[in-house]
Amino acid sequence: MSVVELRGAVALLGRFPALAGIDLSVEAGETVLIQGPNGAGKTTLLRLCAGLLRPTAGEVVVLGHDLTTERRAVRRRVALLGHSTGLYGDLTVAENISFWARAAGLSGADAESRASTAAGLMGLDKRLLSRTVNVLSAGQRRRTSIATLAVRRPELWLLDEPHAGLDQAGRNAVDSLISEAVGAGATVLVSSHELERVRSLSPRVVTVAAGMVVADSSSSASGTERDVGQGGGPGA
Amino acid sequence: MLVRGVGQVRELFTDAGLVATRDLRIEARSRVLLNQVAPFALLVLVLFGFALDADQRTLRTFAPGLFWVTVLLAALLAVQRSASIEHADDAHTGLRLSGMAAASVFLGKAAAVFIQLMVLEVLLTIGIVVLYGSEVDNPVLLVLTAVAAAVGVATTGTLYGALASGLGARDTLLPILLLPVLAPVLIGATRSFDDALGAAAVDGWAWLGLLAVFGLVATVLGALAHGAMIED
Amino acid sequence: MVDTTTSTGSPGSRLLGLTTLVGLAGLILFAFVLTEPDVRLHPTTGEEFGQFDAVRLLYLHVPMAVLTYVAFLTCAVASAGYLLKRGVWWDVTAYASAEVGTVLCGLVLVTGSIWGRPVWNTWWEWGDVRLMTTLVLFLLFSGYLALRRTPAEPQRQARRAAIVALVAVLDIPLINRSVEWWENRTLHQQSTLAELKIEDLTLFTLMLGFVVFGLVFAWLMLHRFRVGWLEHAQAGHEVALAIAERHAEMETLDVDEAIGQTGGGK
Amino acid sequence: MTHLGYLLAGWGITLVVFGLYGWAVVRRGRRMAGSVPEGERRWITSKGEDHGG
Repeated sequence: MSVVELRGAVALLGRFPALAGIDLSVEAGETVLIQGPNGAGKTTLLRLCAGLLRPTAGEVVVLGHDLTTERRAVRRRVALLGHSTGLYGDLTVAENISFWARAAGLSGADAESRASTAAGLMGLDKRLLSRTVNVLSAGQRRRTSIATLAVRRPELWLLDEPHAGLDQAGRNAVDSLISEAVGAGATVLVSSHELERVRSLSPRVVTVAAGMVVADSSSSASGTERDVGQGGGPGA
Repeated sequence: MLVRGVGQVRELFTDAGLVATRDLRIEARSRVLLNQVAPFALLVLVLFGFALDADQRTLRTFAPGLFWVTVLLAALLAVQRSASIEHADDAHTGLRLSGMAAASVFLGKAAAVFIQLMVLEVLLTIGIVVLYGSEVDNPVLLVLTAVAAAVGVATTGTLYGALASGLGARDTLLPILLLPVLAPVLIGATRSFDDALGAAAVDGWAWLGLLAVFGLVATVLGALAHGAMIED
Repeated sequence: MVDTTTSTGSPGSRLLGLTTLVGLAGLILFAFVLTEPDVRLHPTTGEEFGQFDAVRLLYLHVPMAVLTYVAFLTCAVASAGYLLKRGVWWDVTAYASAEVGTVLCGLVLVTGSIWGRPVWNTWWEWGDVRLMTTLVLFLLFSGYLALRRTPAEPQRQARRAAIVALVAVLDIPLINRSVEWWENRTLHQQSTLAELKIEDLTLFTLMLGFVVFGLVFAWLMLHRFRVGWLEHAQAGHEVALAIAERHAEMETLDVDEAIGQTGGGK
Repeated sequence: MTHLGYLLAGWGITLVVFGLYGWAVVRRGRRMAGSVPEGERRWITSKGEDHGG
């Protein structure tokens, strides 16, 4: 079953076509690395899959829902790690994680146990948990942010440069989070400039440029090289 | 069907409680209302005193109007603060993805603003009693008016705060959008206070009815409109 | 006919515009020349009283006031339609009627004030229900236009504007009620049309005013709607061009270099 | 004629405002129309129903 199915999808930021007709199909349990130059549309692609944007043309089906009409239905089942952390600066790390756990519909003990698991996974120790987010470093915030997503155990992870700003331990934590999620049956889309690091996790590399898929390692024989201008093609 | 409906309503209020607690906890930590908005409101009362020539009889006559103008000005700040909590670090995207109903978020945030406004109104009541020499004739009417008006201001304010945020020039846009809508609240609450403080002979209870209608309509509409606004 | 392709005019709108201009000329003729001033004789003292020639302002004030409400109501209906159906047509109609309505509303306030000075002996009457409601309405829709003019993602803005318009119109009864109770006096009800010595010609002129300003309203709406539609079409056209541009961009882009293929990332 | 000043002001302001506003709208339309390809100009494709605006 394919978890993400895009056919000629166009998404606008204002009047700018950040995605200019993109084709992509991702099967359940896959890990896909999205790479491409700055401004290629990687972030928009992930936001589109999360149901935050309305496709203006083409077809977008995520987790069996057509996102032209049913964007709400997928939102609870995906997790999107964006550029901003989505944390409340005046709350502590623990309060943030617990809030987002409850916001995802978990209750009481369930929320707390998942919160502590997620915090452990991201290497957030007791001392850190009781600090307010305002005093944290950028890397610590990023870890907290990932933990707030992990509590929800999403079916589809959309990670926008998850390694950015993290130290070595943090990067390793992200990697183990990804493999754990995949082990549990989730699907992961990662955009990253850390090519070598992510490539060890994902056999499939999709290259995006100018709002389109220009190469997809799964569709070419060698699995690593790509032919610019052929892979995705303008679907619109 | 019915069971599902009950479950949904319970979820609506649980989630609203979650959001309200969070906003109030943030306020308890940051003390923006207590350290900035409340002093600002008292300052406005003092400025009115200067502007109106320090004659306590004049001040007492106009105390209800001055009180509610001050509340509206302070409410603008409270609403802006409430909206900026979500937008400071893009938490509203997380809320959209959380699957929580937009109505829950709206009710929760409005409830938090409501409680903060009530605190503000208590302080301002003390303010006009001490500074303007107002006397409370009818405490029941006073309290009910304060509550009904605060509901209207908090719900409308929350809706418009969310509406103006995420647009350019939101700080200047909010007052011109919000204040005209609140004109009936200003008139109604002032008239009702006229009665409760004995400043003028009017029927405060009729005005309270108007405020109650406004509060009710604003709550229901706000919950619906908030959904229409962010559910895209 | 030459520049049909580069303006919002069309044969239909030209005919409408021409009719409107003729109508306006006719209205002025009736309002200033053919009708009598409002002069009444006091039954006991025999003194002259009434609005005298100031009544001639009503031939434009009253129709415009009614059309203001028509415009804002149109805006509310179109806004509701937009929220339900999400069609561009609704959005463009809402914006057009709000803008035309605000212009009308401003003129109603100005002409009302000018008329009130000689008749009520005051530029402004705080206790008057319709006056205050109209003023608040004007402020509400000024806010609406301000919202419309802030740069934002088009659909998000359309949605928010629709909510503002609906709230504004639903607020009208409450404003009306509160002002009515606020001061129990209204000059409007004492001294407007009900008391006028309505003769056939006066009535006819007033009706003519409704028709003529209805035409003015229709002409403005028509053109303003077309401008809104053009804006929308232009945005769509721009997007289509931008998509084509992006496709072309890809041909020239050296993806490998940009993502640092050989170096293994930065 | 009594109140001539008021009459002239009221009618004058109204006509001038309508004139200016109408002119501004038409000018805006003219500028806009040039940048839209012919096929997308609505009133050319739909003939009779434009009056409803």
